[in-house]
Amino acid sequence: MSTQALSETRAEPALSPSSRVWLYRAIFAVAMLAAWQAATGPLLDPFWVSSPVAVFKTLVAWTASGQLAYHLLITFKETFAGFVLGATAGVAFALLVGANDTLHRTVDPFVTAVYGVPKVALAPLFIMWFGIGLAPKIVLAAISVFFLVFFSTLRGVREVDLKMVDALRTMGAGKFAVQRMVIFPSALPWLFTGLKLGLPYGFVGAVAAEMMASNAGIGYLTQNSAGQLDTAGVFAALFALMVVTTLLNEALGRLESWIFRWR
Amino acid sequence: MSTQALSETRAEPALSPSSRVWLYRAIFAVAMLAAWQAATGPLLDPFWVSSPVAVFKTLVAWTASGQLAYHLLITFKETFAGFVLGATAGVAFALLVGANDTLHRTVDPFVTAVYGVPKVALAPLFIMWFGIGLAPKIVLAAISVFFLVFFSTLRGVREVDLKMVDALRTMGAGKFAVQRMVIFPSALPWLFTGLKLGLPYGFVGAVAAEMMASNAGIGYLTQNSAGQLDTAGVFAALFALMVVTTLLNEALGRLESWIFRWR
Amino acid sequence: KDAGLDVSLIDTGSGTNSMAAILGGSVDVAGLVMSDAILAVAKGQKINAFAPLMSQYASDAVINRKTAEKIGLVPEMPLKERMARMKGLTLAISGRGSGTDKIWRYLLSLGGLDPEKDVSLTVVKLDKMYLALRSGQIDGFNTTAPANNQAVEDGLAVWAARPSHGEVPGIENFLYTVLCGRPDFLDKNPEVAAALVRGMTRASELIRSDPDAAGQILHDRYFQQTSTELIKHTVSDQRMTVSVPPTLSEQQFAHNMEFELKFSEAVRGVTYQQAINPRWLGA
Amino acid sequence: MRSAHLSVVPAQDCEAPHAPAVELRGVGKTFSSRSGRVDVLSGLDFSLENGEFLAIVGPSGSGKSTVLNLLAGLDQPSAGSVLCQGEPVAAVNTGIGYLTQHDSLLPWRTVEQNIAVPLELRNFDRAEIAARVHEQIAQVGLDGFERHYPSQLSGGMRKRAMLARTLIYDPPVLLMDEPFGPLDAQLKLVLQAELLKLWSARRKTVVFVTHDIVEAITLADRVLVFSPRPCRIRLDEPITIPRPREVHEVRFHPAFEEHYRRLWAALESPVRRPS
Amino acid sequence: MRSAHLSVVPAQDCEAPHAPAVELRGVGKTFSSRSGRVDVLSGLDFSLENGEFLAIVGPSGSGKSTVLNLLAGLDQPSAGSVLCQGEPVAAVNTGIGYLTQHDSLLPWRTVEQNIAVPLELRNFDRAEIAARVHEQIAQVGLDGFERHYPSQLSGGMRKRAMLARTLIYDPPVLLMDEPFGPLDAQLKLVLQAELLKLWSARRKTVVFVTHDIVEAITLADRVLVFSPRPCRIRLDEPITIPRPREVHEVRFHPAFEEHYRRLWAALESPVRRPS
Ligand SMILES: Nc1ncnc2c1ncn2[C@@H]1O[C@H](COP(=O)(O)OP(=O)(O)OP(=O)(O)O)[C@@H](O)[C@H]1O
Ligand SMILES: Nc1ncnc2c1ncn2[C@@H]1O[C@H](COP(=O)(O)OP(=O)(O)OP(=O)(O)O)[C@@H](O)[C@H]1O
Ligand SMILES: [Mg+2]
Ligand SMILES: [Mg+2]
Repeated sequence: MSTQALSETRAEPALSPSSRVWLYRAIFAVAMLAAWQAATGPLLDPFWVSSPVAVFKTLVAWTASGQLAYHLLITFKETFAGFVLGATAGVAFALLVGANDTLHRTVDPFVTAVYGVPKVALAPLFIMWFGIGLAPKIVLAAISVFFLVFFSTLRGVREVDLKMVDALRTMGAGKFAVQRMVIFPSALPWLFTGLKLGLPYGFVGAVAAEMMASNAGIGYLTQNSAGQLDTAGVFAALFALMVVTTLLNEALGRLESWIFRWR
Repeated sequence: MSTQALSETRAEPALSPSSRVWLYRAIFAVAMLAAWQAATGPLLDPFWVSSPVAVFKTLVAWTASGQLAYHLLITFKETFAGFVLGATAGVAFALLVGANDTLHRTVDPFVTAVYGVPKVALAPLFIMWFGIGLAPKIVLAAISVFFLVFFSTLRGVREVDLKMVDALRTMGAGKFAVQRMVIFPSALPWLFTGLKLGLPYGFVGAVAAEMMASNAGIGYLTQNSAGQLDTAGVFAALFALMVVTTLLNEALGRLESWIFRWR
Repeated sequence: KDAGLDVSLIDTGSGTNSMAAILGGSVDVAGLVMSDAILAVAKGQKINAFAPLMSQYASDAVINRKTAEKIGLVPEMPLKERMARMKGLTLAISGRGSGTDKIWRYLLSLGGLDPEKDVSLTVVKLDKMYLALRSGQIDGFNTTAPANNQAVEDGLAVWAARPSHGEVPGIENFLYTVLCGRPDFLDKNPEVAAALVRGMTRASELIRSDPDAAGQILHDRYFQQTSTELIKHTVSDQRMTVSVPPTLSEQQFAHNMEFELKFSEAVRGVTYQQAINPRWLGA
Repeated sequence: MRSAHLSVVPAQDCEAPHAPAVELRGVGKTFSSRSGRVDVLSGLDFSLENGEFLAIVGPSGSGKSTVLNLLAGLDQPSAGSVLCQGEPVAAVNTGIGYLTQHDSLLPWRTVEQNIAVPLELRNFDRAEIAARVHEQIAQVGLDGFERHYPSQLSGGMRKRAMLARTLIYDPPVLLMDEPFGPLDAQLKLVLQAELLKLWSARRKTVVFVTHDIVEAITLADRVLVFSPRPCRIRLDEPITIPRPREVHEVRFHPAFEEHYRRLWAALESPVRRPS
Repeated sequence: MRSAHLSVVPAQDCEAPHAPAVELRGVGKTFSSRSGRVDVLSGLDFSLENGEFLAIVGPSGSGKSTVLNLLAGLDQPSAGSVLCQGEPVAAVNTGIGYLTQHDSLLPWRTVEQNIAVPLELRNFDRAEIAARVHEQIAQVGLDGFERHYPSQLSGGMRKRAMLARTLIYDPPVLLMDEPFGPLDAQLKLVLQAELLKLWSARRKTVVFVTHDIVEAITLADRVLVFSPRPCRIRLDEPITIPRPREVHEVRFHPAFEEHYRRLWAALESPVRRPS
């Protein structure tokens, strides 16, 4: 009997854990939307919060007219370029700065200071230097990503297990080899945290830049709808953005678990 | 002779490492300011980038009139309240969500989605729900801090060494004891990364909210100066903000190394 | 804007951004508030206004309907009376020293109020003013159409002061918004400037003479989501602000300077020649 | 568990006096990984009476630690069942004390704080914790290092801290994975004597993994010899040396030679390949 | 280092033939921590000729690993000086192979990738790396586990992987900290034999820390017995058993008993306190 009890706990459940998670997610999403729809009208003024139905209609209309894909693609391109730039720079700079304690401690407060500057306040400078085309969006996305990746990776570099570094060094590894074989792999979980924190902020950066000055992109779309007090439009644009961000972050997660298959 | 060579390397250098770092920092700061001052005029139009001298003059004037302290204190209070709220919620929620794998995987994409929404686009909702007083600034600061702390801490919770968890569980530890004795301490470096990433963003959030609608605070000050095309004023306000952010992050760093004295 | 020009319209959130875009060279021409242009000139920037957009201070003040009832304000009262009743209200400006700030101060002082003590002027971004009023966070605001027209049309607010209708003494015949460009761009591309001025003139005439048609065009091209009625009303309501025929006279400029100097000494010394290039108006 | 601590009467944990303390029935364990499947255990059967001292020896990588993990409920068998006090081990087994082979001290706690963990979990009051921790630290010879963090200890000292942490809460069943491996011969004898004393006073059930055949004979009632993977029991040797035993003397007992020879032969049997 | 690998002539590393391979002069080491200062070494002197095989035994926590860390240049003495081939060890000593007491495999590399690290660092070509890694893995008996990650190995298997990684690049000086501790008796003998074969073919200088006195006598030319903290050398015992030795037979050599007794006595001397 007890044998049976045990084998039962080992038996495959009706749903695999992964599809169970998807089920829960779906339930959660539907519940949220239903609650929103129900609250719209009696509790909440649709002028402020629109309603799922209205948002859905707008999405359908935009999809049909091709607007959505057009604007989304533009924002995606800007963010992607910014993300690649910012993440690469962040990792490289973190590895560089993390390699030396004095350098690290010297540079750290300055980077923190720059990180803490609200980029909105520098909008005029951005526009003057980078114009109003794609450049300022890419730059803002890159900057947003850079700092998050930089600080996370730097922390990872500083958290490395010195015993492994010592082991490699006695085997004759130079600085560069230690970086490649020990520091980088051991900072990877931190790096990925930085990437996952950075990617959505990259989008936020690009969208914020679009809101500042542009004639295309999700930021333009929200700003445009907001200007016409079309809340459904604002939410539809944001919803599309959310979907893209989440999917991309999910993809990052997949990449990560493939890299961390040794666990 | 060789003994001497060795003892030389062990001898205290003329400057202690810490004061050396401060020296480097000072050199770096002075070099940056000098470069900026030198470039202003011949290379860069002071209308856009002002100049260290002009910024300094503005700072002196504001300090003398008490304006600077007044506005800074307001922004500081908003951010501090937001930081405490956001960080507490972030840590608590991360511990909660991290305790269960299914919960974690269910909730993760939704949190990511919300995280990726540009908060500027939600300004109308903020205004409606939280008004234009202190509340929206605190809320925006709290939200900015929350996500960074949440994701970092969550990652830390997931990275915990399961061997330690198992050891505690065989000793009879319940879920809560495991959280307190193993998971929380081992997630601390991640938590601190979240705090250090979050604090400056808390300021950014508060300042952005101040720029939207306010009568006081650093955001108001920058917005005001910008409206009068007074770049020196904008930079002076940002500079004051940078100093505060950096000092607070330095304080966080001190706190952290005190906590991590076991290393 | 129908004069056969291929222009791309770019939405930049604020005056500072537009100015940055012009001076950084990424935009050739932008509509700016004259007072910003004057301030930039005073700070040594090279920027010229070459065509008027609105020649009335087109920043009309509205206040919440309920507040108006409470303080007994009705649009039919004389302006001074209306202003005098505003005591204790929370009013939105877009920034200290901005156009909305100045006009509030000017209006309130007409009513004998001290803007620093008798009301609370709070900074709200221009595009958030309508929302702040609607959610009850402020009692009134002051901005260019259509946000204020919308508030009135929606029954949320009533007019408190209408400089655009010329009812405010001292700022009639005033350069409010103008088309600006860098002098070197204007010199190199005179035909573009001329074409823009021609288009402007035609559009202004259309707005003045047939606001409904102009409103329809605006709606179809740029504001599909907003109701046609609102736009038509707004256009016709604001039609007196456009400049027909377009002028950038020295007298108007002097008016501007006089108004600006009430608030800031920084702009003293800016001359007509520095700020304005009326070359194309005659063409 | 609390009761286990409070009653100091020997053999107090025989609530089900006729069920074996620990029993494995046809246990199999297979690890699957990218590089293929590894059959570690297959059809393993053995049982252990309450109060019995069992030693397990076997080649490196044969599955000794895996068996202890199964008993501790930290892993589940792929086949068969694991029982503890007649109950199947489904979740983590909190009725045991497990001294793992790998280091599992909490690096952010000092030696004394680490050793206090099980008592804190049982809500002992501060004074009693302090007293018992002090005593236990002295027993494993770590006095003077109470305030050191694990990273400031030598390998053997860390093992001793783990030993103290396992013994301090007096669990009825002890699983010990090479506890005295990184200790010097002298200290090993001292701690072996300590363990025997504790065991005979409290009649604990002990499963003791070691590579030291002498140690196995010295301590155990019975020694199992595991074969290389997939692991089966190659020899189940009851140790006939009478108790109480004196750790220094056991190796001079007449029966010792014979036990030693048989265990060694069982370990050696199919000549190992390396070189 | 490269040359160390290429030349297989014995005793090839005597560039300074009359300087001892390793020398400690009046070495002291004190760790300071919040909980006070710990004097680990004080006035330690010993030296080692090229090609000599030295074993160190001593109580747990006496400073054996500390001495190896000093020799490896991973730590600096508080007093005195450490010389290697006549040169003071100022930075990390890359002329040695160090098998540490703690686990230092890279968890993100498989067994074969871990073992390949020193060869990759020396820019060997892929084919040669593969061949040598394969051979070395077989030598330590890890075949079949090439693609396993360290977390999928048993404790003894991890030690063997570390051993393979240390031996594969053939460093002239070997520092080994309890390399065979977590291995079964049988495998220990096999690997001891392996080590002796390698040592006599290549005449390496070896410093070998162990708790197993038999192992020390079996392998070493000389055995140092450390005293408890602060560590001094209590006995410096040259082992007179002639070479070549057969690991199975050493314990039956007539001189063995005497060595064993003396080492044991030295270890034991002032009776240890615990209980
Ligand atoms: N997670 C895992 N994935 C794959 N194989 C594993 C895993 N854990 C253990 N093994 C394999 O199980 C076998 C037995 O491991 P175990 O730790 O039980 O050995 P052991 O008898 O304790 O050896 P040692 O004396 O060296 O500690 C080993 O061959 C090991 O490779
Ligand atoms: N970082 C440190 N801070 C304080 N004390 C330390 C530190 N590292 C080592 N020690 C102390 O140094 C002493 C010697 O440690 P070492 O690791 O050399 O011992 P060992 O002889 O190798 O012992 P074992 O046989 O147990 O491995 C120990 O008492 C230890 O507490
Ligand atoms: Mg094991
Ligand atoms: Mg040691």
